[in-house]
Amino acid sequence: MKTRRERPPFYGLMAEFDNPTDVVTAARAVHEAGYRRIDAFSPYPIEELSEAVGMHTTKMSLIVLIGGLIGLIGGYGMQYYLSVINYPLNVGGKPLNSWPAFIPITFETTVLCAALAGIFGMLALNGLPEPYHPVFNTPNFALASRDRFFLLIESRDDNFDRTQTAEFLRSLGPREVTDVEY
Amino acid sequence: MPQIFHRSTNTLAKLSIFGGLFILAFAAWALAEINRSSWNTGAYVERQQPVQFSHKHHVGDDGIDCRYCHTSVETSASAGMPPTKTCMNCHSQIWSDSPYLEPVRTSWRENRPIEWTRVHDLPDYAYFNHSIHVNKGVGCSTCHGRVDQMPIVYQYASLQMEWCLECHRDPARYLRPREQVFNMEWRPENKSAAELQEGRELFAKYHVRHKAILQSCSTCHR
Amino acid sequence: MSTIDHPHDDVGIHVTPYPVIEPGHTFGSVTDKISALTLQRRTPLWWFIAFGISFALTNVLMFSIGYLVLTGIGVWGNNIPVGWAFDIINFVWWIGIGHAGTLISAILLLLRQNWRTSINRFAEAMTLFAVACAGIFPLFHTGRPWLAIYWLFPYPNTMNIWPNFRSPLMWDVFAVSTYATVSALFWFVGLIPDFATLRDRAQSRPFKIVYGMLSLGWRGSAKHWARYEALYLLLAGLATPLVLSVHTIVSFDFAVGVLPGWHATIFPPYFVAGAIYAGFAMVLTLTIPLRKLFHLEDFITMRHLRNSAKVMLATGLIVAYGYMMEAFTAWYSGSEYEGFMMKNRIWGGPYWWAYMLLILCNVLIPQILWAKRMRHNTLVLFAVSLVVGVGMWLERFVIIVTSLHRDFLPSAWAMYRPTIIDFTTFFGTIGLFLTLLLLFIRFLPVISIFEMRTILPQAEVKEEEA
Amino acid sequence: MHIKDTLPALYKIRRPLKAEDVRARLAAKQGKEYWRSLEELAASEEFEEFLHREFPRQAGEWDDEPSRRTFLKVMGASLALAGLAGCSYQPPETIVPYVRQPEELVPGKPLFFATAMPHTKGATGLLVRSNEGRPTHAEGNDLHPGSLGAADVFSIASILTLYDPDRSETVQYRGEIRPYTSFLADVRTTLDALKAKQGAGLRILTETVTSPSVAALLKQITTALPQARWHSYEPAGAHAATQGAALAFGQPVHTIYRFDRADRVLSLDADFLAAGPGELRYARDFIDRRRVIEGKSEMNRLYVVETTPTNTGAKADHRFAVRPSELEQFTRALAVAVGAQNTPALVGSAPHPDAIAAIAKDLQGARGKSIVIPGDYAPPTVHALAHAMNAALGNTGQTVVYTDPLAFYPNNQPVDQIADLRALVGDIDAGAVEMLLIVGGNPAYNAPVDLAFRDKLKKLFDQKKLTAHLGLHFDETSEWCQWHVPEAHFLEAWGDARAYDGTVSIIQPLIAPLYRGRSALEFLSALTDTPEKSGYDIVRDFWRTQPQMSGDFERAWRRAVHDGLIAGTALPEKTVALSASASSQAASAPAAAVGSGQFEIVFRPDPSVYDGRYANNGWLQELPKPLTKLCWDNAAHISPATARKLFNVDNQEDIATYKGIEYMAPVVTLSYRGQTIKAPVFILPGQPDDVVTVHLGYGRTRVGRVGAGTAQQPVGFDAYQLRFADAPWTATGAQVAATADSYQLVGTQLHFNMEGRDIVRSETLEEYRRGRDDAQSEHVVGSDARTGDEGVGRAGPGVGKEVHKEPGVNETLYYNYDYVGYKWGMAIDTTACVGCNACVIACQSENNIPVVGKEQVARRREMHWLRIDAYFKGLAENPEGVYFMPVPCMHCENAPCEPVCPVNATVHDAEGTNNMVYNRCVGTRYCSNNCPYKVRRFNFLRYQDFETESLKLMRNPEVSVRSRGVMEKCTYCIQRIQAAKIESEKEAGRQVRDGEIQTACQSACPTNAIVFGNLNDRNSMVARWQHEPRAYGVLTELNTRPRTQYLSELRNPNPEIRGA
Repeated sequence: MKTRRERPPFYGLMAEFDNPTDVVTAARAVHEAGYRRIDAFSPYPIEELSEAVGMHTTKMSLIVLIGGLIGLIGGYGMQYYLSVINYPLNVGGKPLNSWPAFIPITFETTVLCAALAGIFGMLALNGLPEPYHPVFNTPNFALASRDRFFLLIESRDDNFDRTQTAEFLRSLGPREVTDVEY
Repeated sequence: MPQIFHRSTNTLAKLSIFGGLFILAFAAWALAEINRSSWNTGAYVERQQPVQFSHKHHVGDDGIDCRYCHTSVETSASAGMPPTKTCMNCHSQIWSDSPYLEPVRTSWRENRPIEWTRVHDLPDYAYFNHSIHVNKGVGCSTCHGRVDQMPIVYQYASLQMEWCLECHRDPARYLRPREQVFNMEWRPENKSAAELQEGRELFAKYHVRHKAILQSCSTCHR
Repeated sequence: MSTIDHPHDDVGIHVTPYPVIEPGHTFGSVTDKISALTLQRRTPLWWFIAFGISFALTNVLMFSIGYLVLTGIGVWGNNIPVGWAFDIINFVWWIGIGHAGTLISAILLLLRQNWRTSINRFAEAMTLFAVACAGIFPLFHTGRPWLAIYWLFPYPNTMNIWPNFRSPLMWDVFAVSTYATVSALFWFVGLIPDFATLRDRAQSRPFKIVYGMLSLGWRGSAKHWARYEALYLLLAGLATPLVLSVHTIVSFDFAVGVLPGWHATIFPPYFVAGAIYAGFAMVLTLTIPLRKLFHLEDFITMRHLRNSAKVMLATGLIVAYGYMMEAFTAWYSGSEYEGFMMKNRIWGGPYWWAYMLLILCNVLIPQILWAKRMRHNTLVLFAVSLVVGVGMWLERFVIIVTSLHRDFLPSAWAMYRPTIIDFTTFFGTIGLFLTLLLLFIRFLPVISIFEMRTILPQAEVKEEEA
Repeated sequence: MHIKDTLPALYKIRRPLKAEDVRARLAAKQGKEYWRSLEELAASEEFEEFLHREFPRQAGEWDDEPSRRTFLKVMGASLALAGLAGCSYQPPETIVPYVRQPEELVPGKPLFFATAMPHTKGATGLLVRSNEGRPTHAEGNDLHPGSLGAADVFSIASILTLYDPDRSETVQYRGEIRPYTSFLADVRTTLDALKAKQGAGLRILTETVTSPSVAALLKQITTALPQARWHSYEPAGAHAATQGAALAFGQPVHTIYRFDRADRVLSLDADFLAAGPGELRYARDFIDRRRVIEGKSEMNRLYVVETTPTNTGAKADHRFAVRPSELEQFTRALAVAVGAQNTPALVGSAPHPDAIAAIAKDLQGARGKSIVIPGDYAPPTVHALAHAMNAALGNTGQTVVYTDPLAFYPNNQPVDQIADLRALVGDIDAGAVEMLLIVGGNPAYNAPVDLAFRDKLKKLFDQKKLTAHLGLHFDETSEWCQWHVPEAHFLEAWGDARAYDGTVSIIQPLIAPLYRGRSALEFLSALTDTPEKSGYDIVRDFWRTQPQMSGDFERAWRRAVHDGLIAGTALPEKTVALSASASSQAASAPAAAVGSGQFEIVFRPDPSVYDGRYANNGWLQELPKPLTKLCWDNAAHISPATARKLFNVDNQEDIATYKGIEYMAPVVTLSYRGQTIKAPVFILPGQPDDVVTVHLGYGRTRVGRVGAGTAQQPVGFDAYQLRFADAPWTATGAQVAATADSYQLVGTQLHFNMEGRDIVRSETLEEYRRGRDDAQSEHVVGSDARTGDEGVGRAGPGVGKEVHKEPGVNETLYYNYDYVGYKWGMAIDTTACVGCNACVIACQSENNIPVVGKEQVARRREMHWLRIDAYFKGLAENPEGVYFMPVPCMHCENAPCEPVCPVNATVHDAEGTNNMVYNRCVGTRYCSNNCPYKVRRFNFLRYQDFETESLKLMRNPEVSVRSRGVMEKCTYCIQRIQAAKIESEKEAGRQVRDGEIQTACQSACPTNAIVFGNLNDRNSMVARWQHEPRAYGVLTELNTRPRTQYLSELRNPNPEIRGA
């Protein structure tokens, strides 16, 4: 998180909307207006919204793939090493490297590692857990998990100007626009 | 809407995840170490005996051969513990009135055995046979350490299965000529290429069985 | 995203009279109604009664296990040749039940069956608790659980000995533990936004803090949602083959053996189908009373019940096919042992009654679900789901006990009789299951709130001219 | 289920002997012979005193071998105790070396000592293994004529009796504990009084005496006191044989049969293969002549006429079931047919007339090479006729040899023991008995019921007459004797005994008496002037005077003790002539007619507990009886037809009820001459109709925790209650009535039908000769004789379904392991197996196998590593077989049990044996489920007794003692394999020689039915056997590749007899 760097007086401007359509239109407008340090908040996932705030790819698939590969190689490798190299035992006349019998466990380790990679990847990319966040200072923000939709422009945005930006936001027809304190 | 948490909790929250992982890893490592520590294996722990018998003195200084007391080491599974009579062979003449030896004399007089504390105690399901090891060129000191330097005998090796396997999987590293088996000074392990070469020759010469047999379960467990 | 009365996003073919959610709900009403279930101050009386009973049963389980561990497997009825009995029967039964949850939350998600949203959270919880109950048996059916509990894992030990990765039991260890882990995480990930909702609704500070921690500071950011949705879909994609693999591997416990009645290639598909069968039966067994008690008829509509019924009907037929194929291959193989096994199982042997009951419960009775009237009668559905639950337990009894008790050498044949402890252990796990379930419905949202929001009409972003 | 139901181990159900008890006894100077460990023992000065008393001369000096050895046994005892498997934490141990170590004893190396198990029908020579001074295992003595290296169940199980914690430990006077000296004092005073009357009123009651020194001692006593009388009574004695001999020859003779010379054998109700005398030797000789192997294609032929199924009947080529009342008639008809000397013409008709002619013809075809052998329990006339037939067939002197009587009698005049006992009873009534010493035996329990011996004892007891009983246990007889003196086990005391052929063995002890035991010799010497003379001295002094040991006595003695027998003591042959009166006398005894609705009861000693003397031996109690596989109980055996009649049902299965898994047998009442007992019914095919067989030896009320039943949990029923002095073996005209009750019988096999499966293969000699290859050899398929439903029957060529083929070695995607060096394997010849169970007990003794108790057997949790399967064949009414099949672990090369174990607890070793690593096992039981042979055994509860000290001494230190929760199974006696390998390795790594390793079962087997060895050695016996045309593997179609193979069963029926 941003420390030491002497921070602007307040975090940003938050516009509050009460239906998904408005917030998406607003977000698109803000983005077209050249704002980049923006974010929107909604009670449920809205594909259009994330695109509107300029998010087009998530790296999740890649992360999960890598995790899966690690599990795959690790799983089979472990079984091979332990039953062929480390302590070879004649088990019921089966070959030391009974590869067909090693498949189930390999599969399980693959899935396990993939899933773990995915979940921790998601948390990492989202910067979670993050119990404290400035946006929570927004007065009505509790409704972001109910039926309100919020659009945020951070004060650190290059084009940010307290008054003009606020004006611009109001022009998008929100219920209200509020300052988000640090 | 007021904040529920303070800023600092962000760092804490993130740390706690890694911390958790770290603690788990540490616990695993610690367990493994404890398992192998002498606290668990009993290695390097000197055991008090009813008679303060010093191997250092008898073997190191007097140079008495192991087999003088441990008579059956070449013929039987058990190396054999000397009967009181063995002690009395000498100590009826020398040190015949030393207070240290009173328990021995009592034993002899009252026909009551001396109760020694067991130092090397294998699990009952592991069947170790001294004679075969000695006959195949495994030296006393390989497993028992420099007994000739121990005033009070302690367990030299961990006696854990992985320790047994270390040799059973590659005996050549530890074999020595039969005539050197009871030689305490002999090198504990064949390290240099030449030594290993000798080990391999002895391996063949003494018809030591191959790895597959030596690490078969039935070799040690009945 | 989809809306109501769209004919083709339903497993049924014809236009459906029932919506996924009763009309008239708003984001707010959905949110408030569901979160109220957990946040409301006073707990209903029936909850205390139910909890009391199931908790008592849980203690019976604890006693039984304690006694078992102190005395030995001999307190059960197992013997030679019947080395496995109630222990593994219960294990397979519970694992099977677990499957429905993952199926609903993962597979139906991939199939874009949005009617699942109101029952998936609940079904996933059921999965977790069922797996927890199942997990008890592989451990405590061993003669020396105090060693099995760690010897079954490949860790560098002082004996330098490793597990045998060729053993189906070893596969079980990995499959079940993976399954438990992934389901748990899947479930938790699904809960994060709802925790946030509760955090923002909770009145008392302790609740705020607890839910706040659990929500990991979720704030509904659009970027987060994007990654979240991506992950959720990926997890569903992983969970789907996983859930299939788990019961496949469970069936390997038998299919890999040489025993007539076990050594059958049909087992994996037939076990998976059976698992889903039993799972949906359990879902119905639990949801039908639940929606009544919590007045959730709006969210868990007849459509859900009816669809579950249809799934049961389908899987039930697959299972019936499995029974047929078992008998057929036994005859077709020409192996005298297989042939005898089947004869002994169906009418020759002392356990014929088990097989007959099994056919009655799993094949005959469920056929009444063909009738629409029956599918729409919650009482009938409830009854049938119970019957199927019993039937699926009997299926495992038949497979395990009747195959074992008379195998190759007649000299070794014997009978099996369960003991009291066998029963207390079994019913004890049911107690444990219900206990966990009751705690869940009291303290966590039984329905995924944020997903409910998505299926509301107003959730759609109305696009003006492109 | 109640907690109690889950506590099985017999010694554990009841109070285990606690350490403090022992200390208490030590303090009370009572338990000086019972010590927990060497320390405690050596510490007690009682021991020193006891030592000097037991070995007055030897205690100090060391020149005399045996006594010193005995001494060392004591000192060495308990040095090393077998341990627990899988127990993780070990308490700190101490090492207790000897004070003076014997030179021949090497710690960790077992020693073997020759001794002999005395038995009234002839002693069995034994080699007993001693680990650090603890006798742990008994095997046969190759040099001994009555053993030839084999042993019977009783001798092997005697090890357990030795350590039986229930053995009586103290001398008792009317129930209170007294020192032995006061007993001696009491005897002394009474004796002095009697001396005046030349000992009139002194009575000694013994069992049949086969010990020369005991006989000599008794003679010495009776000569010193002419009026004293020595009676002998043996419940299962060979009375009929003695009388029969008298009938035939007018003089007492003992008959010895030479089966090694016989081609045709006719058994008249004789179970000579499994029940003495000389059964070990007879079985060996008989089977050797029957074994078709390595080109040899000659077989002897066995006809068995019997009144109840026996092992011998099971091996018969032709078996004829007759009622006891018909036996004599049958014999008589046969005697006429073979033209036995002056046999009167047949009165009435005989059963199986057509067979008789054929048998006679067959026997005559083998003059001098046939044997007609009458059973000990057949009536005297049958014996007489048999003698006559043997004479007529020219067998006398060839295959049948006569000698003087084996047993000793007062002034060498064989007496009818029952009459003898009756005389004693009469004298007691007449008040002529002042003092009665009962040396061993248990007459109060096993005397004929009409003699009411127990009441007579009570009478003496109330009259405060001096009565004393010497016994291993405080039993029914001890209860009503003034004095009870604990008897020393034969492994604890010196003695001697005769084998079936008269050869005498010196019985040498391997351990000092664990309890204050006295041998019969020491007990009897109380009546001499040297009351405390040690048995050792008595035996030596006796033999010093004997011709066989003249010359250098010490050398002869050492030799005798070392070899386990005294050379040249076999009874000399003796020629006897049939007395003319013989058969006419026989004729005067007409066959008793049996009224309709009446039954005949056949009494037999039990195959497991004999006449009841082994009732407290857990191994024997749990030993499945050869034909019925029942254990822990005896039962009334009846034929299926009789069962149907008795309970009037159409299918005899209906009479049995199942309570859960328990087979609840219906109970009937047996009434005879006003005596009535209740007995559970067991339906035994081959049993003649209207004949009920009951076995003696059960229903003990006072013996120990194992053998003595309670009202709630009886251990069998007491058949002696129906046994009358004049009808010891068959009661004709008995009543049998069904009752509503049922009783739980437990067995280790409930299904005797092979279901048409290819399990035990059998073929006739003809078929074999025709060179039918095994693939087509007909399987023994048949009906479950107990259910009576008919099976596939004999599948002729073409008729039978095709035999499953074993897949070829290379029909696999995987590679095969090649076993360089050793490749252990076993071969079992089913033709040779007589089902005597010796292997089962030997395995139990060698491998520390626990006893689980009746309720656990009912749950099918018996622990025997080796079982003998029994299958009937043919129709229920007249079945063939049973066919015996010993089933150890098959040690499959592709063992199905191994891949399924999650923790690698059962894997192959490099020599191809299937190892079971107890300490790794977590007990999933998956391996057992996946074992097609079901040879694995699981410790469902803690069956091993870790508390009872004496049982710890018994265990084999070379085998891990398994605790609760682990799987176990046959290991091919891996401990013996390893021991032999280590010895050979030390000799410049030479190979183990063939026959150097003998598994416990193999060495116990009287007929050499089991061979074990290295399959890689083409010349090894096992390799040769496995290449026999008769060799086959069981269930090989599963591609298990069993290392244990079987040789099919061959029968040699007489083509002239139908149904062959």
